[in-house]
Amino acid sequence: MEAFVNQLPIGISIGAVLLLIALGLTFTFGQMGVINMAHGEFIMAGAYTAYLLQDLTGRMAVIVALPVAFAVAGLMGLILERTAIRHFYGRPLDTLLLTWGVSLVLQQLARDLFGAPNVQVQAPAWLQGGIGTLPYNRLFIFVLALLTVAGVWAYLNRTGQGRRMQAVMQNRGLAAVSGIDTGRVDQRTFFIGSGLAGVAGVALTLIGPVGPTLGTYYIVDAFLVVVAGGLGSLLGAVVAAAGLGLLNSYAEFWSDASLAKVIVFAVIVAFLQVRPQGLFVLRSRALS
Amino acid sequence: MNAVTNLARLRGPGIFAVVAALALVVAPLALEPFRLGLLAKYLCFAIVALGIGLAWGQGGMLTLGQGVFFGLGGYAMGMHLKLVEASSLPSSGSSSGGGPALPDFMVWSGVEELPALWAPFADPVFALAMVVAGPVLIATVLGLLVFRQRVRGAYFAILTQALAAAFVILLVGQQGLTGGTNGLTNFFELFGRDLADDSTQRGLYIVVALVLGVLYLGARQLVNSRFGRLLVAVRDGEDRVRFLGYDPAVVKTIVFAISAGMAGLAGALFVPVVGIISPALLGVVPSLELVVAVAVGGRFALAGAVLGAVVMGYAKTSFSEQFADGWLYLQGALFILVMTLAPKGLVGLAASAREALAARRRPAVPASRTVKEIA
Amino acid sequence: MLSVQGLESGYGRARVLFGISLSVEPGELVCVMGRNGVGKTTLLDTVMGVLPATAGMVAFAGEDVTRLPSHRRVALGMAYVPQGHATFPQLSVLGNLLVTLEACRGPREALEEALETFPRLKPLLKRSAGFLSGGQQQQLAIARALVTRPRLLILDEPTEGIQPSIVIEIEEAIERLHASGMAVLLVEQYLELALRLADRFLILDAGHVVHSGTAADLRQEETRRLLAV
Amino acid sequence: GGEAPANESGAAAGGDDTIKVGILHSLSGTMAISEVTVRDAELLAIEEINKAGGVLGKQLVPVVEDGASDWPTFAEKATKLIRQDKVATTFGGWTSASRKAMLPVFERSKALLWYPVQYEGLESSPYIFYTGATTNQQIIPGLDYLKEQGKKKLFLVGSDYVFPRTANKIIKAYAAANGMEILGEEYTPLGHTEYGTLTNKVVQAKPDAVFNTLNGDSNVAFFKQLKSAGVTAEEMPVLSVSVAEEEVTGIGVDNIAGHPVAWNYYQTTDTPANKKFVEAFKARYGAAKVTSDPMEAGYNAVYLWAEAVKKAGTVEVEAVRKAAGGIALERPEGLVTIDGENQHMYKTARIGIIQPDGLIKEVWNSGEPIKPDPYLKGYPWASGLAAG
Amino acid sequence: MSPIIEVRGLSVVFDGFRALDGVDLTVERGELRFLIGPNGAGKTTLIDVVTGLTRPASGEVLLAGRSLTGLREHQIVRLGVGRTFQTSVVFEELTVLENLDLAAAFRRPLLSLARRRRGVSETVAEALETTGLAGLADRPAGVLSHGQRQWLEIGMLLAQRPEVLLLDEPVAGMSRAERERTGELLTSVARDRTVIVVEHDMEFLRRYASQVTVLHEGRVLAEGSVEEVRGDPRVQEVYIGRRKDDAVSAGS
Ligand SMILES: Nc1ncnc2c1ncn2[C@@H]1O[C@H](COP(=O)(O)OP(=O)(O)OP(=O)(O)O)[C@@H](O)[C@H]1O
Ligand SMILES: Nc1ncnc2c1ncn2[C@@H]1O[C@H](COP(=O)(O)OP(=O)(O)OP(=O)(O)O)[C@@H](O)[C@H]1O
Ligand SMILES: [Mg+2]
Ligand SMILES: [Mg+2]
Repeated sequence: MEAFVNQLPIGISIGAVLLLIALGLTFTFGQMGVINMAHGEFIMAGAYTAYLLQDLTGRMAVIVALPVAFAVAGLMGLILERTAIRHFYGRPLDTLLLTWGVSLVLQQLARDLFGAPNVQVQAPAWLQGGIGTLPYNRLFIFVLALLTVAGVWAYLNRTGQGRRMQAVMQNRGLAAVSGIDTGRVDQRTFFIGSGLAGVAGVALTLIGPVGPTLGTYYIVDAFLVVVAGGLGSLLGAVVAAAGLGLLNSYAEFWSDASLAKVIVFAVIVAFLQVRPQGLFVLRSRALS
Repeated sequence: MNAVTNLARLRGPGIFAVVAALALVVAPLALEPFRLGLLAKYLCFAIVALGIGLAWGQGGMLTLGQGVFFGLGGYAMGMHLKLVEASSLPSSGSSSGGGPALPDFMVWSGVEELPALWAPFADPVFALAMVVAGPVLIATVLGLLVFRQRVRGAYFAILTQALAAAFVILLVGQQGLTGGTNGLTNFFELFGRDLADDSTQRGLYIVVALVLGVLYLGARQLVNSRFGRLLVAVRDGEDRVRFLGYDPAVVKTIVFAISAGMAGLAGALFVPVVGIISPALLGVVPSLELVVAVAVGGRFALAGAVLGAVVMGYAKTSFSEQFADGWLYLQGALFILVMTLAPKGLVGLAASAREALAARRRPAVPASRTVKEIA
Repeated sequence: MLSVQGLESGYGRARVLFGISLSVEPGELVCVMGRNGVGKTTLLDTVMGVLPATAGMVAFAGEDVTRLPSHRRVALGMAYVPQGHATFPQLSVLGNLLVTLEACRGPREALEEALETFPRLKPLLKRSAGFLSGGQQQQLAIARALVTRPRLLILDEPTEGIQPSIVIEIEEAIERLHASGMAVLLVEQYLELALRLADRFLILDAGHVVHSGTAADLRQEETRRLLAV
Repeated sequence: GGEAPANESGAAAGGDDTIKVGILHSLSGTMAISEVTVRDAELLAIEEINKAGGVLGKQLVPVVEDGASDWPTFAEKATKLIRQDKVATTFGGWTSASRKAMLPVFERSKALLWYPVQYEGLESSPYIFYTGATTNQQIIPGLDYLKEQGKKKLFLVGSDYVFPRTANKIIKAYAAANGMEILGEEYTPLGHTEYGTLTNKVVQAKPDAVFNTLNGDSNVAFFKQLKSAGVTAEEMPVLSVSVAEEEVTGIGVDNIAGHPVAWNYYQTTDTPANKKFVEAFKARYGAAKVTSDPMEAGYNAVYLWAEAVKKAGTVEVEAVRKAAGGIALERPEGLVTIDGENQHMYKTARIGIIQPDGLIKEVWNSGEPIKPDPYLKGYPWASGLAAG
Repeated sequence: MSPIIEVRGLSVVFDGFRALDGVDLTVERGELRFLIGPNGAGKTTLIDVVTGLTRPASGEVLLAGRSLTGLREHQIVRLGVGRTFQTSVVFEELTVLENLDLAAAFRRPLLSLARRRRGVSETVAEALETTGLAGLADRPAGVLSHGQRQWLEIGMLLAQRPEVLLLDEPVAGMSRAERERTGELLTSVARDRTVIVVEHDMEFLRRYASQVTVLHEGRVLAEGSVEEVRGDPRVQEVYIGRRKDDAVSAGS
């Protein structure tokens, strides 16, 4: 019982991490249908942003870096969208391979710029310590994830920009003849989606390694969250992230980390038997 | 006009014959053993690529977990070779001896008795059967589960990727059973022939090339058949296909299983050629690399898949010999360029170049004369 | 209002339109007719910038718009209802209308007006457009175009799949809009409807304008024959 | 990379005035981080030897290949070095898996490999020289140290692969023989970065010390998350055997300072040879660079081979093997002697504590070089480990 | 002998909205039945249920006395029920001929599909002829115009040779001449098979329909001959409507 209670905050905080890294995908994958394998490298870019800012801001880097990393990663996403991805709309599987190529290049670039070994981002002193099995830095990530979700939700559902984004995703041609500047919307979507990856990257410096391969550790999990949650569904992503987080933590507690990963995969396959399109499906009557 | 079409029709088999002659006769004579071994390795990958071309290019199933099936085939073969080696050699140095012969890694992993899973692999027939049957079985089960529930497109891709990740973790975790990260290595003989021998290696190469050729012809036949059209239809409109009276899940599962079987076979050939099978070969990255190779070659043509695998394999070897540090840049850049500038890959590029040439030539020559010239 | 000169376009290397010229004066309703596959949709798509013109010119309100992207043309006052019930399937009916309204920064009243034209959409406002019936989607599609309060309304077979009583309503709505001074470019297969509405018409065949004239001409046997072939 | 413009055949065996040697490490992929530094050290040694007149009057020409963190590639490149480049010997490898992949290639071609990293033992190939520590020169001394410190309850944490699993078997046998208790044994997949649950398990078990065989990036996540769970080095030291100077910066000195590590060499090791080595290394590659145990072992390998060649008077493999036994050199880590029987080195074990400046300070050593014992035949409590 | 199609008490509910509400419908063999009704009345939904695309909340559909409940789409097709879609869907990368050929081939055993197609089967040739697409046989279906696609769909349906044909607004977007061709085609098909057509074109209805069922808000509002139905004031009210000037009624 005690173990059960102790694992609960850990599971939720793993969920928060998953959610944070998957949120950006709600835009790029959920809205644009782009499977961005370079998402992990945008996360990495966010982490390195925090690392570089350290020289200016010292231990406050993690806070200051949040908006900066958003801008940096967002800008990278924007460039990627303009130079390559815009030729690929409507061909999600191709974007997967294209962006994988990009991710390889970005990793090598990071290696050349910052060196292969990991670097260190110092956490603010007030994030040391914690309550019970829940360290403050995990609490911080949890709160950050909540705030980001709220922001994303409001943006998608309460603003004209969000609505235009959905319109472009659903019917590009019609959007254009409805007066929507589809190019602008694409750019914005990509900027935000990638920017969110940057934010996640900053948060990850608190708990994980900061190095050129940082992104590769999270990318598969991030996509699993989106798949389990249902494409483009924010609520789905939240529930799936929490579910996977808890599943991960309890499976690891009662077996071991290797087996936990296998169990998670098996559960997802089983789950898709019941809910093939994920938890929350956006349906329509049209035949695909 | 007739002459033109006849010639065009001849071109396919013609190219095939030339390539076959090059691969089967010229290469074994011209290449030194080390290079021939490399070529054999690329051809193994080409077999996997052929399966990917079938499943993805024709069937729209982007499978990012082909390494799993490659691995199943490879391990089946590796287990057999290991057992042969263990029983033929008096266990060297380390082991205390006595009892049934154990593969070396089991000895240092503290396994005392041959696991039940291993025992039947001592039989070469069983091992060879499992090379194909294992992957096909798993692909069929997974395919039916997943396709019947209409999981497709990106979902399927991500799922297979996760499968590859989970499979590797499982393999690594069962060290006593699988050799862990090290995998299986240190093989001495294949069906009684010394693996280190150059002539064995040359024979292996010929076998690989023949298998690839036969599978290629088979796959082509499939693609050009009604089933191939059906497959394209499933790719482009799975839901509509149901209303034509076909079950898309069955169609997809069949093709997925075929591609898995090919990967398994390739894995089995790979083991004696390269001399090792390890989880590093089966994970997310190697699986993706093969898909990339298919895309580079041209996924919509089976020949493209094969070409892509060989070209990328060769590029990897030679680039990494020249400038190791830059290989990732090169691979990434090459890939971005191909995807943006030539989404149909090298084969597509060649086709459109030919078309462009023809288009430029056409206005200059009156139609009636073209026919005569060729005839 | 709209002036098209020597317009050519097509798909890849297959040319579909061969030097089409037409004009729509302010307040005029021009009807384009022709058999299946002659290039009517291609013509409208090219006028709206969905397809690029390979030759020729499109001018709207005295401005050369040949190279403008679609959304800029909308901003100038052109609205388009594409063929075949196009909507944003996962947005609600209201969302479909709102997104267009916001994109062209129109006043809220424009939305109310559009709903007045199609009162049957009112109870459906919250439903996802993708779940609507074919006819409901088509009504939504037209309403969506009206929200922009266009100066030129371009419609591709707007009555396709719509129940007779609403066809009448649509016809009356087009008539009203026309009467209020809106220019309309209409593709329509129903001869009777075209007859009642059009000031002028043109008949396409194989990417060429083969006939054009006033509504009165349309009643002539010869033109009828052209359409029947 | 550098294939020398030498003619194809038989340059290595002499004939002209150069000798080709192979260098085979991962220059790309996940292992590049570690292996590149070893390559650098080996190249430095070659340069130094060349400057001093070479070997047998011939200059050494390195042929560098990339193993790409991929085991079959190691086998492939090893084949290339031997068959195509005809190198006299090869220095290379880091992971056990890469060594296992190369082993049959070298054994069958009767060519030489010098392997520079501490490893799990239970191996002794006649065509490999092992210049890193085997288990009785690193793990057992580590345990001796913990025992001396009065640590009785241990928790074992490792990455899921051969070295940690073998190491932990030895640790368990040692613990059983020495009245120590193992409270838990956990493995995580390579590259794992989520240590919330594991930290929780460790904290709940309340061990006296943790024996850490995690690899690479996992160490970063583990130490960060351990730190934020409030674990301090005073109350629960974590003894690592795969964390060297290179890794400390990435983990963050904050997170790891005060924890012990077990190696045979530190940048701070106080020998005249080391002063020279560190200076030369920094001069060659930059003052910010640190030196570490595997680098030093790679550096040594080149010198030890050169010495054996000098003694044999030829680069011919069997002659070199025969000549190698008993060679003893003063190296940065102290006196290193080649054990002719199992081709491992006599090495001094050293325990260090990570300092706030990121360097490691030695706090304990074995006093004299320990005889290598890859099968732990000299340890009665370990009998049955090797045999299974 | 039981009627070929029998729908009993069929209800469909979407998120609380009743798209069909207790529909009963009986169609005899050899009938050409028209299904009309306002937009959103549930006509397409009814076809969706019969063909297995939508699961009903209650009620059932019988095909020649056999319940179709729980069968998957392709199984129902194999029992002899074919349909077209309101928005035509064809396989854009396959040629017109291949589209038709696939539609015709589903009864062959799976293994025989692995052989290459040789020549053009009679069924397919006939379908090509009937739909007037013979000239486009080797073009990919993706290049077809709206109306041409509509024809291809009809052709694929014919090539399937089903017992029961369900057509959802087959003549929408067709020119007058083509409507006539379609009408005659359907009449001839209905001689030995059963055809159910959803249509809004009253002119078309008047010329080719005998039996008409009117759906309204998910229920059957009226059933009978064209004249009866057109005369029904309720039908006029909800469906046909009247012009302001009252001079001409729609579609005539
Ligand atoms: N995407 C495309 N690619 C190639 N050719 C096309 C494409 N779309 C249409 N076509 C061809 O262009 C011609 C004109 O098509 P268009 O859609 O403009 O016809 P339409 O007059 O609108 O016909 P309908 O009345 O059936 O809607 C047709 O012959 C068609 O085959
Ligand atoms: N999945 C769904 N979710 C919610 N409502 C739905 C769904 N599918 C259909 N509807 C609603 O059910 C009603 C019936 O739709 P249906 O498509 O059957 O009408 P129809 O008679 O074919 O109309 P039309 O002639 O316009 O095509 C419509 O009001 C539609 O909005
Ligand atoms: Mg059209
Ligand atoms: Mg309908």
